[in-house]
Amino acid sequence: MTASAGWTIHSIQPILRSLLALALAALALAPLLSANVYVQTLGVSACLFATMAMAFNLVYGYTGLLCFAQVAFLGIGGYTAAILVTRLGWSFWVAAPVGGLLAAIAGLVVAFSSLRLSRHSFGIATLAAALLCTIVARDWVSLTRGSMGIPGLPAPEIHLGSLDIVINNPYRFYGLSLIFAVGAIAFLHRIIHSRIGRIFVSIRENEPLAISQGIDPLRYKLLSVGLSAFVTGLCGALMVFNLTIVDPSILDFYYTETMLIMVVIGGPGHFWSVLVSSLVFSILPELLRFSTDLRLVLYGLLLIAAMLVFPKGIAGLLEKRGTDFWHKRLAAGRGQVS
Amino acid sequence: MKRNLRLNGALAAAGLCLMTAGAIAQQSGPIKIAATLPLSGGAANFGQAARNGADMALAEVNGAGGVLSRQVMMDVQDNRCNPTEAVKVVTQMLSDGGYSALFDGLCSSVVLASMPVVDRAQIPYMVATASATAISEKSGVGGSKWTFKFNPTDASMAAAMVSWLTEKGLADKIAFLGEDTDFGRSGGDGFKAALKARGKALLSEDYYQQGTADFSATLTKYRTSRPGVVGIYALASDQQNIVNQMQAFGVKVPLSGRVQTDSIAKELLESGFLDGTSAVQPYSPEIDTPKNQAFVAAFKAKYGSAPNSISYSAYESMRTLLDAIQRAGSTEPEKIRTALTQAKFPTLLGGEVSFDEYNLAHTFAVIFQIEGGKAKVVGLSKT
Amino acid sequence: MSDICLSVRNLSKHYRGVKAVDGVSFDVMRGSITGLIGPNGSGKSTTIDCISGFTSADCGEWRVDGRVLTGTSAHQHSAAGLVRTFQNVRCYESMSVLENLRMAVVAKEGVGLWSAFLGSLRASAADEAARQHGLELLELIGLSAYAEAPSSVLSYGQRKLLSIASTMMSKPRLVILDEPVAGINPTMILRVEDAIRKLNASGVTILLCEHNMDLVMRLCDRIIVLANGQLLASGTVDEIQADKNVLEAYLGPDHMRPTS
Amino acid sequence: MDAEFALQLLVNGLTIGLIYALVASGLSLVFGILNIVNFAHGEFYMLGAMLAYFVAGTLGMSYWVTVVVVVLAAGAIGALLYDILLQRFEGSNVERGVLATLGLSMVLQNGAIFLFSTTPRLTRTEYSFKIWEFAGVTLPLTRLFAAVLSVIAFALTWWALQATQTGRAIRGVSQNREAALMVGIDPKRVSRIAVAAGIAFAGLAGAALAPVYSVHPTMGFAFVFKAFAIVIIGGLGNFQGAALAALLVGMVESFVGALASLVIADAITFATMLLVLLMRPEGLFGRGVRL
Repeated sequence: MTASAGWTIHSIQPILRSLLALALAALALAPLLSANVYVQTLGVSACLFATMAMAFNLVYGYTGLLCFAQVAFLGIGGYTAAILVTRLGWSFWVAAPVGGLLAAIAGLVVAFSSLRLSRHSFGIATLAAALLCTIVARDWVSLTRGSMGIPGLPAPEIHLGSLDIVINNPYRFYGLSLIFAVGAIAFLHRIIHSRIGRIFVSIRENEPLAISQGIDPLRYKLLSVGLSAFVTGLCGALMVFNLTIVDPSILDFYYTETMLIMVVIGGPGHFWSVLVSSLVFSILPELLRFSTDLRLVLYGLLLIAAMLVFPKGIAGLLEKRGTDFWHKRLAAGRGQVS
Repeated sequence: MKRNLRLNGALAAAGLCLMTAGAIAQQSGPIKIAATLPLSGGAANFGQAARNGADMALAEVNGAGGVLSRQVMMDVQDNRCNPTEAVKVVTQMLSDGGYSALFDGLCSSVVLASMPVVDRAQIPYMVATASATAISEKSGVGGSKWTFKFNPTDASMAAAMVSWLTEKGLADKIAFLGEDTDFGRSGGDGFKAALKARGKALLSEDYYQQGTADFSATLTKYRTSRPGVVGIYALASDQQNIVNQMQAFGVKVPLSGRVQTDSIAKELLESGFLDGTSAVQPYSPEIDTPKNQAFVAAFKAKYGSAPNSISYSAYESMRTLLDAIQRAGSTEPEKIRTALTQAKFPTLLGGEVSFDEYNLAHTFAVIFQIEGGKAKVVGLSKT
Repeated sequence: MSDICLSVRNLSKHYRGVKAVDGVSFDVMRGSITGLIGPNGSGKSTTIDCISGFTSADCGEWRVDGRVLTGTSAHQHSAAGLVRTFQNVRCYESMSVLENLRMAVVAKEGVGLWSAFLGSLRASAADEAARQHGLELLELIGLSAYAEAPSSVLSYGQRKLLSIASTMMSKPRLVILDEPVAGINPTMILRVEDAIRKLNASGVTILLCEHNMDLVMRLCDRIIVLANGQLLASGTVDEIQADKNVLEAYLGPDHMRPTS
Repeated sequence: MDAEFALQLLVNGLTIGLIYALVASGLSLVFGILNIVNFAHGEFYMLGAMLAYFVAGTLGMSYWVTVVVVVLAAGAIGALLYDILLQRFEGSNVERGVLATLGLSMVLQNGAIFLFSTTPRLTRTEYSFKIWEFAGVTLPLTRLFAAVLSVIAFALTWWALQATQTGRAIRGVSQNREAALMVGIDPKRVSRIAVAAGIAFAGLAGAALAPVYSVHPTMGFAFVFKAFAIVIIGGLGNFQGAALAALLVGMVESFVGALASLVIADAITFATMLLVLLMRPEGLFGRGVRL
């Protein structure tokens, strides 16, 4: 009994899961087998977005905290890694985790300052934190070079004995992103399905009950934000080294909106459906390639529709069918129930 | 999921097909040029201006029989002024193959992020309108041999402006007000550097977030500090706001810098409030050469308004690029690149476009001044 | 150790000048089922919110098995063995019934990041033990058929049963039941009553805050009566039934009318 | 710093603050009554300004007619917004309301960009380019009017909340919905009025500012973030608190903007908000004057 969708599609679930896993594996391999650079670039972006969406899912979907600072974590990770590599000459492999750590620390500070309050304040405070980061990125010119950004980030290199790999083309970067995404998502999967993950859900579902069972909600909320920020910060580091430039547009609110759509439509608090929806939303708009303004209008409409009709996303709809199934099954076999 | 898989396979297959198709198309069919511009988001109106200029150049060349007796087509993709988006679309277009060159990007960060992609794809890249100095520093002998930058750098424009202001004895009390972007920041740095070379300094230096509504604080400051000139680096929208609020607060100080005289409200311009204001732009529709006047007339006929400097840069750089393809005698990237390094293309304003060892063209800085409610060209210098 | 499980001394809580609880002191004997009754607004809810840590008291001291809990936060009360249920019954709707029971002991297992990764073997042993315990409890309260069902399919009364079973999971010292039979039908009341007896039989002390007088009189060893935020009386069921103050102030002229 | 300079900064800060107050208190009104943070509030401010641009600029109506038309239209839109969307999120969890209004904001903002492009427009009225001067302080007439309109709107609302049946009902519902229901108040009707008033405030701000600032589709985006900060500093759902905080932020912007830089003023606003959250979560002005 692990995934919350576990009982949903009860009997055929293992088959569905393995089919899904197969399809995902095939999808992940496609850019490696394809000679097309665009497919590889799209693959990099899909990997990073899927990871970001899953990290956001951890904090919003599982723990119930609507955190608008994800984009700030992305930026902090990206900027920290870029600055450490270009100014201090650190290796990318050290700079990136430090970027993730700094993002996590920032996340803890923001979360600590606002979590003692209502959930409204948390949303607004995280939003303000993201705006503050934009101001810092733009105006602390001596540190971030302001709007000019830090261009010319060097390609990460691997030296292992006789093995020398410079990750300087989309093919190799896709390899790196894929390894990272699989690792990070597996990490998140492990967290979500551990007792910690269950505690996150218990806090989201019923905080007083969780407290009455001895759970310290603040501690676990902070843990959730911190983990999510760490993973998102790593995504940021990878993202800017893939682009070879970091500038304040990494803090574009547009990323927040995209992450939101991926999680909300997929079903907050569900694992596989959000993974699938993050892939769909990072690949489909590219294939359809219609105006970004209209894309955002459509996302907005989708958000409103989702909130009106299926606030728990696609997975929520499936889950409802599962609940109906139980209702029927119990009605058939009951007699003693009031 | 299965469908996605198939889609992806199809994509890959399509990519392969296009590559082969591209190889064949190189002998015949239209010459294709890839372009990215911001067509949505905050900079969309500038993207459109650039697109108009480039389209105009293409229409003229195609009307005269095309290049190498083939028609030229430009595919424009939206980059939203965001480097992530830009890298995706540029990579897509270049990997589809069949393109002979990449054109512009408008925003400097977009161009800087696109340069490595271009170097990998080994295809000539004509940067028409992005202005950051870093682009040419990283081109030619500075790194990317495929990137060519047409319009002057922010630094050189600022230098031209300061040089003119010094001549007129106006350079002693300059207050700088710029938007908080690479455009505004490098303008400010350019002003500071040019003043420093003359042993002078700025009176004050302020930056504001793009889209700031209220400038009363800064303007009130000017009422006290009384600058002789306010150098502004602002986009049309913010500039309009600044100028209107200057009038409203009675701050009557001549402006300078990258003032877009065409976007100042007519009443204000004619009231004489801005008399004494000077501006530097890479271009002016006022410049009285026969070629330029013909261009302005044709542009007005096509789009209903006079070309701005963005449209001009796009137009002229596209003409330069097409000329290079013609001279290369082939759409082979290396040949086009060589032809570009040897370019000597006559410009609308007189003189020729040629690229230096940093692949930077040294075009013109046009100095305007507003007198009697009208903007006039008072200086033209090579950058 | 004495026979007192919970001792409350001089508990006070004011809301904007209104004295919700005003200097209340009482003891709950170990192993007993003690009733906490009083008319609406007498301060029952505030009292249990304070002593379970969900509301901060203005002053007073309370201990469970001699351990002072005053000033500690709610989750620490639970860790110290004082567990409560809620009047508006609560469960984790997205989890199965069995998982709901599982959650009751998760916090006690010491959940660190490392244990999530390194302690997988130990965890699965703990999981299996908890699962067995949970299944036994479901058997006990007659919800075995629902073990794998999402708890959202449970009826209101069944959820009340589940919340009592949850408190049994963690083997607490003291359970505070907040109106466990409010709003459920008579058949279900009997089942809840049965569950409470089983909970008590497993060695848990119970403080029962309840309006249903029949149930209180049937179940409780001792009764504490609050009125207007103050302690009105406390004693055995017989003593309380005979107490004139209680009869007048609380039960009114129609002596011993069951309410719901 | 001489006195004239300081006085001018004070007057500037006051006018900016009053304008912020209009937007922020509209946000506060909607929050107080529905417990929904309206992320689309800034877009209604933008729509108000756009409408003013068309009424005054394209149709050539006078300033005052424009203001009345826009306020009425915004009020009607507010009532519709409540009936069509917001009432479905009353009492549901916080995040649903936030995400639905965020969706609405995305639709309105990007829809406006698509329809009108991002080109900024300047609304010309008969008062444009006119100045009022006293004691060495210069105040553009359009700004003065915006400030005066804000004060009038505030005074009216204050009076309505205190003295009218509906106003008392609004306060009743925002304090205790169930209790209000028991004393025979129809919470739906009251909520509709409150939301209409909140959106009318945003519309009024848009109309009053269209001649002052340039009008473009993303103008609401920047503005509403500041309004959020103001509402937090003032205390969520605290009507007067929002107004006081708005004046405070206006002053900070005016003085810090002139003496240091505009960007630092922005940073101070957001940092203050985070500090207030840390130190005084109920807002600077406490719970005493809650709506």
